[in-house]
Amino acid sequence: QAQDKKQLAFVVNAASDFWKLAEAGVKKAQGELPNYELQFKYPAQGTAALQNALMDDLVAAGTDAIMISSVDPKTSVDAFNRIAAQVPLFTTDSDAPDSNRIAYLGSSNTDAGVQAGEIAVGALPNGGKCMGFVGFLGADNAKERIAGFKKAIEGKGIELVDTRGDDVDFARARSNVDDVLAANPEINCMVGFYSYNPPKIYEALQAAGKLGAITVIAFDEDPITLGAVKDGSFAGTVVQQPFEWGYQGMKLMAAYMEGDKSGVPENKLIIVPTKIINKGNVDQFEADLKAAIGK
Amino acid sequence: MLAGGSILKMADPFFRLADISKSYAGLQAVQGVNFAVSSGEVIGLVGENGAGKSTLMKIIGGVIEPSSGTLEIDGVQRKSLTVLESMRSGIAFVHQELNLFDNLDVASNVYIGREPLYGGPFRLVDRKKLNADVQPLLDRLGVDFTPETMVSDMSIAQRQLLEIVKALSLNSRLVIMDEPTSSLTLIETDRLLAVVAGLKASGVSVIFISHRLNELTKCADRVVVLRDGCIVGELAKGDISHGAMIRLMIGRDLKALYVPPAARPGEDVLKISNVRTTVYPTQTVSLSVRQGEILGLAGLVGAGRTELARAIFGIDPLLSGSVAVNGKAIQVDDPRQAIGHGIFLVPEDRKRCGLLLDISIAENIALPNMQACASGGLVNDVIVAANAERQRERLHIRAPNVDQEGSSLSGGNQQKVVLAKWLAMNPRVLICDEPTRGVDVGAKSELYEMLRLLADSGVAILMISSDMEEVIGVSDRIAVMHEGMISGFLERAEFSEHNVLRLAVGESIH
Amino acid sequence: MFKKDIGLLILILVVGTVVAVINPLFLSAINLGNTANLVGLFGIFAIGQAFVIITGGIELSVGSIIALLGVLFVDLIVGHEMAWPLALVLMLVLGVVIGLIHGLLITRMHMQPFIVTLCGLLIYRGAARFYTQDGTAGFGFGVSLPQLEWLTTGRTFGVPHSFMALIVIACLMWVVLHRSVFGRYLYAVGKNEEAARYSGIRTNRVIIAAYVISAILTAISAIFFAMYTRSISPSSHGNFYELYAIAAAVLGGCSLRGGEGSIVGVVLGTVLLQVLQNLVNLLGIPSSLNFAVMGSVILIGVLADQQFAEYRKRKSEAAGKISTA
Amino acid sequence: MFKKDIGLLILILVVGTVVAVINPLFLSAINLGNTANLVGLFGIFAIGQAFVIITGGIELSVGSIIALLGVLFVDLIVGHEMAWPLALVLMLVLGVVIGLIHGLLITRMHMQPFIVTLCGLLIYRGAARFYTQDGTAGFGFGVSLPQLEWLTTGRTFGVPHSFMALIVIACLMWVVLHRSVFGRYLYAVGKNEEAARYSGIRTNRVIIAAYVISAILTAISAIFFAMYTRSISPSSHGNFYELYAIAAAVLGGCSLRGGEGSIVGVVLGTVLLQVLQNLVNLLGIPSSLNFAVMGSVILIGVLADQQFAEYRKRKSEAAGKISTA
Ligand SMILES: Nc1ncnc2c1ncn2[C@@H]1O[C@H](COP(=O)(O)OP(=O)(O)OP(=O)(O)O)[C@@H](O)[C@H]1O
Ligand SMILES: Nc1ncnc2c1ncn2[C@@H]1O[C@H](COP(=O)(O)OP(=O)(O)OP(=O)(O)O)[C@@H](O)[C@H]1O
Ligand SMILES: [Mg+2]
Ligand SMILES: [Mg+2]
Repeated sequence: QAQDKKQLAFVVNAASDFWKLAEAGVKKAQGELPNYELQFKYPAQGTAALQNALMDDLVAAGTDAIMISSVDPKTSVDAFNRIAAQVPLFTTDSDAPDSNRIAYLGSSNTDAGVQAGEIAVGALPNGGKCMGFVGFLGADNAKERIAGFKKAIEGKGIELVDTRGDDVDFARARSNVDDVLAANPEINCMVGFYSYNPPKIYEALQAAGKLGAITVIAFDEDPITLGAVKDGSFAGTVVQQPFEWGYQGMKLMAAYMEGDKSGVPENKLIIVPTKIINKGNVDQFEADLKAAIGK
Repeated sequence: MLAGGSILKMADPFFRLADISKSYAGLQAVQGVNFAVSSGEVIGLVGENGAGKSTLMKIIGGVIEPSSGTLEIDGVQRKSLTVLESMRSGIAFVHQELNLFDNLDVASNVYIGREPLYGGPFRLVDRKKLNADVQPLLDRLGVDFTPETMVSDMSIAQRQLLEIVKALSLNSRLVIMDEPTSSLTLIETDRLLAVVAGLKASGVSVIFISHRLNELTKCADRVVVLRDGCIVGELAKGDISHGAMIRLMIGRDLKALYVPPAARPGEDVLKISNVRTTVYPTQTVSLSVRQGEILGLAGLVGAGRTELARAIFGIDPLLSGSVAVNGKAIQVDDPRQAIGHGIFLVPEDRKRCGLLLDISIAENIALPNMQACASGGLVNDVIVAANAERQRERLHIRAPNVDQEGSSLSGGNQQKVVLAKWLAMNPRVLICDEPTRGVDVGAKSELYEMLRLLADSGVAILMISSDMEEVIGVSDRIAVMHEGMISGFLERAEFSEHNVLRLAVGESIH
Repeated sequence: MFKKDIGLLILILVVGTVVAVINPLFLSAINLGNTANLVGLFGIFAIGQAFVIITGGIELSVGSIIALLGVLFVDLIVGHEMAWPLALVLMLVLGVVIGLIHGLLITRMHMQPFIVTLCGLLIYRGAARFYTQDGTAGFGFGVSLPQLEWLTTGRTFGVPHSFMALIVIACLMWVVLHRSVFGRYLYAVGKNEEAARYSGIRTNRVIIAAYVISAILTAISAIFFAMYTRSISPSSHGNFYELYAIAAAVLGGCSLRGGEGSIVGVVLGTVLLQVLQNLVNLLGIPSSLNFAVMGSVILIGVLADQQFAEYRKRKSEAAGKISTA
Repeated sequence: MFKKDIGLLILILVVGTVVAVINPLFLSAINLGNTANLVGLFGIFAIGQAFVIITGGIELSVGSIIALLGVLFVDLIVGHEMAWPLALVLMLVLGVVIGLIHGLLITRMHMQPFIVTLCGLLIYRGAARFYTQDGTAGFGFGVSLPQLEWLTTGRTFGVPHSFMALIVIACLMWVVLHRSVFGRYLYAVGKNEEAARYSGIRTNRVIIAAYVISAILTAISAIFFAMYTRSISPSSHGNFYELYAIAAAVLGGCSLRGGEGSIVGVVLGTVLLQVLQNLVNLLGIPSSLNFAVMGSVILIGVLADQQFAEYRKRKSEAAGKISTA
């Protein structure tokens, strides 16, 4: 009987808490779309090959439309086109503008990077030296965020000295921060580009007794990050709205399946803006978040 | 009769060793050996365990390099040989320790390194020709396996025969046989001796190493005796006798090889009733061994003796039947339990089961009894070494010290180490499977003495042996097995080669 | 050997049937084609791994070689505009060189295979990441190499060419392993290197040859993978593939102690792993359970095979018992 | 054994000196403390791995066990508000159970260790991911367990407690392996299981015990890791740690064929791996080269050690010859 309903799939790039919010959005959409079966798919590992194989399997299993957060959109164009030839394909989180995808729904990583840079400029009026921390140095979202950040701090006396990668190994993420604290005493600012980086920075600083002594700029809304913003240990964080991606994305796909193509704008980009969260608006944000997940 | 090689008027030697020596760290295994081989002669090579026989042969076979000296083949002098050069010069080698690939079949093992090929660039093996080439060799030795038999399914005796087949297949000028008969029974041995005679007749030379001296009296044209790495003498055909060989080997006469029992045997200690094992699931075996008695267990290769011993010791499962010690039925699912009841086994394949080749003699001896060398679960190495030292002296194990690794010992000395680990623990029942396989006469007499002393002190001994002389000489009573069942018991008065053989092939003696 | 292969085949058929009953799409041409393609990609280097394992060695650098050669291949064609046949030959030559280095370090320098290839795993991965500065190497949009694409990712009568390549390679390697002199030597060396030397086999050459064969097959795989993914993120491309390869070989009857294994077994091992991967996606099992399902099926399958073999043995023994009575 | 350890120590000292000369901060108390902490975390389960390797086995599920137990531990404390000592004991019990299962499957069911623990790797990882629905398990902001934190991530006189734990465990395990009856049995079983059995050693029990010890030590590690990262993403936590453990053991002189290895060696192997990891960050080497540096140093180090050992041997043989003449 499962086959009677139309099946929509949301495929993400890796398993992380960040996507829990999108999943919550998809759940909410499911409540409003009784004629659809919505799936939320994590790949076994975050590689393009596995993602593409997963999409092939989904299509083979009868999925009717897919929304994907690609690990590597730029060079997965052919794979996307192969899928897009069979079912409507949407991208989220990171875009592949050259492919035959119907539309992109998500935030702009470059804009998010710029917003992070603005936090730094505000918090470091006398300039400073920053160290970045990220999962995959080569990934597009990392590169765009870093580029945006650099653009915003240019000429403001602030420098991004280096960025350290950890391959999403939390122990390495932590020891990278420890090592920088030991080896680079000149650093007075740290940027955590992936959602789990800021909590690791927080814990390392806490262990070293340097909370507050170093300016930290964060991305995303890990509970520890929000807590640190609240108590002033972090200068601020740039958040995306994955809940909206999941919710709006599913509604968009369902509408599209029913022939309503008005949701897709001319430029095929649906940007859900990112927000700066600082001490001033963190409580409000947290309350909204809780309401959205329904906890 | 000492030295001076020109006793025999033979064809000119084609192979000669000049002043060959080999030393291992701190040990002179072979020392200044001069040795020549002419075509068509059978040379017996004897010496105590560790005298250097295998080492010398390995030098000829190209397995090890001599420390000094030269080898001369057909007038060409060399410092050393490689295995391939040795083979190409027409030398075939039956190694003392088996060197077979048990993941391959018989035919592949025989022709490994020289497979017959289909023409063409791919070097594909011509399996039909391979099997066809091997079959006549198997027939010649009258063995009970086929070219397709997997080596992993073969018993140790069968494997030894396979090694011989391998050497025969080389069509060489010189065949070296390093203790080829150590696990063969009389029938296979006779067949082998016939093959040796055939080789000799066709102009092939044979170097034959054995600790069963009467084989040499039967087949050798001359006997070369090694002691401590040196040639200490040579016996011409007419002079070859037990006494002469022993005198040269150990430098003195041996008192009687076999020691008579001091007391009459007592009650049954080990009693097995209606036991069935996995190799012969259709046959049952019942026998008992009395206190102070040595019960010899004879039979042909594959008669099921090893299997029986393994089952009693808890290695293999008993399909049915019972084992009792001192009248009490016991459960043996594991060697540990057997040991707990005082049943010890000296296994047939010492290299695989008897000892750990790369740990020290001392630890090997201590292994089954480690608790006794420990306090509070911690091992006291001083006690381990002291116990081992005591056993080394008692059994005259030839090793500089007990820290030596098992692999550096000669075969006979390894056997003594296996025995030593049980003697350190006071056995009630001792099962010895081919206890003197590869052991020299001197050591043999010591081992026999040891077994007799043990028996006299009340131990019940079950001695499995394929050496006819030994079975008749040592046993108080003989049981003979044939295809998985006991075909008869012999009391001392009935002991004779003839009787044992009749029972072994399944005939009755009456 | 043969019996083991049968057991594996039965396991694959059982799993396949169960999946097909639950979701008939499993047997659709498109799904079978996709699975066959992946079997081809993974099978080629798994066969290489088997050669090494039969000698008693291990090759841990498979995944890293696939990443490094993939990156180089793509970059030579896209960045340096090299003709693809030349780039392909160059990759195979590089494969030979890598295999030679591993073989020589292991035989001449007497290093443990585990250490040598673990260092390979680290070094090649590092080299690949450094070469692209941790970026992604890929054929951009619109880059088209029709012949190469047809050759590697094309299909004929619906059969992916990668799968055909596997079949051809498997047949070739079957002859080499099971029918040629070299194959014999391989088994002999794996079982007992010393005895092999006593038999006049040049064991070092045999071992080196095994590593070279493995590296060449891995290089071929690397090109197929590069063309399949079309983009290579050097930090993750090919991660864990050595485990896949070893698992396929061991499932297929290779023993890590050397001297055992068959080509048919390795191919079946690869098929099983891919079918398991496929069924998770096809049955809509939460992808978090992906690994757990795979592990459980392998465990139960091997266990059942083992128990069945023992049951057969006991039964034949019991038959012996009855004939006594 | 002893000589091997010395070689490794020299390698560590050489690498350490070079790094310290280039960047003196290497020897700063804070950096040494950080490195010691990581040595502690990784060393504990590496010792467990060594026990298994000495019996001739292998334990591939280390990383997954660390992920699964970590997730459970955090969730029991945070989600189910269990007292941490109880949760800790529960994890150790779970470790024992896992080790028992592995040991029993290997000895009673006669399965290959590689297969059993590979399935473990897959199943435990899957279980961890399923348990959290692929989410992250973590101590939220402000959650504080002062005693547990002091115990696991605290420092005394600048020495991290994880390192102290390693020292205590290493001493204990040194006695077990090198001085106890059980240790002798372990080596005997690893060298020749059959001969050990003929000597009355209950080989099955010894092997099971090795897997249980390994799993308990891994469970202890898992708790230290959970407290160190404070949040666990079950899909990536502990990935590749089995390779680390095996590499540390093999570097430290264990042979994968069994029967060889020492505790001191394994600890030194862990130290080397962590120093290599540390030097990349400290010397500002691009992190993409991380792996390559690690691989190269290990390769060169082992090679040098080997060549030096052979040189010594040749020299002593030459001396022997002269004394003969
Ligand atoms: N690899 C080795 N390292 C050290 N010593 C060795 C080695 N191989 C043999 N030896 C020693 O060399 C001597 C000669 O050994 P060899 O094996 O030649 O004796 P053998 O005469 O064949 O004895 P057996 O009759 O027991 O077979 C022995 O003392 C032995 O311990
Ligand atoms: N036909 C056969 N097929 C396979 N293996 C056999 C066969 N016959 C005998 N064996 C082997 O021989 C053993 C049974 O004979 P066993 O070794 O117990 O006899 P034995 O009297 O001790 O003779 P041996 O002198 O060979 O030790 C089995 O363990 C088995 O490995
Ligand atoms: Mg000898
Ligand atoms: Mg026997």
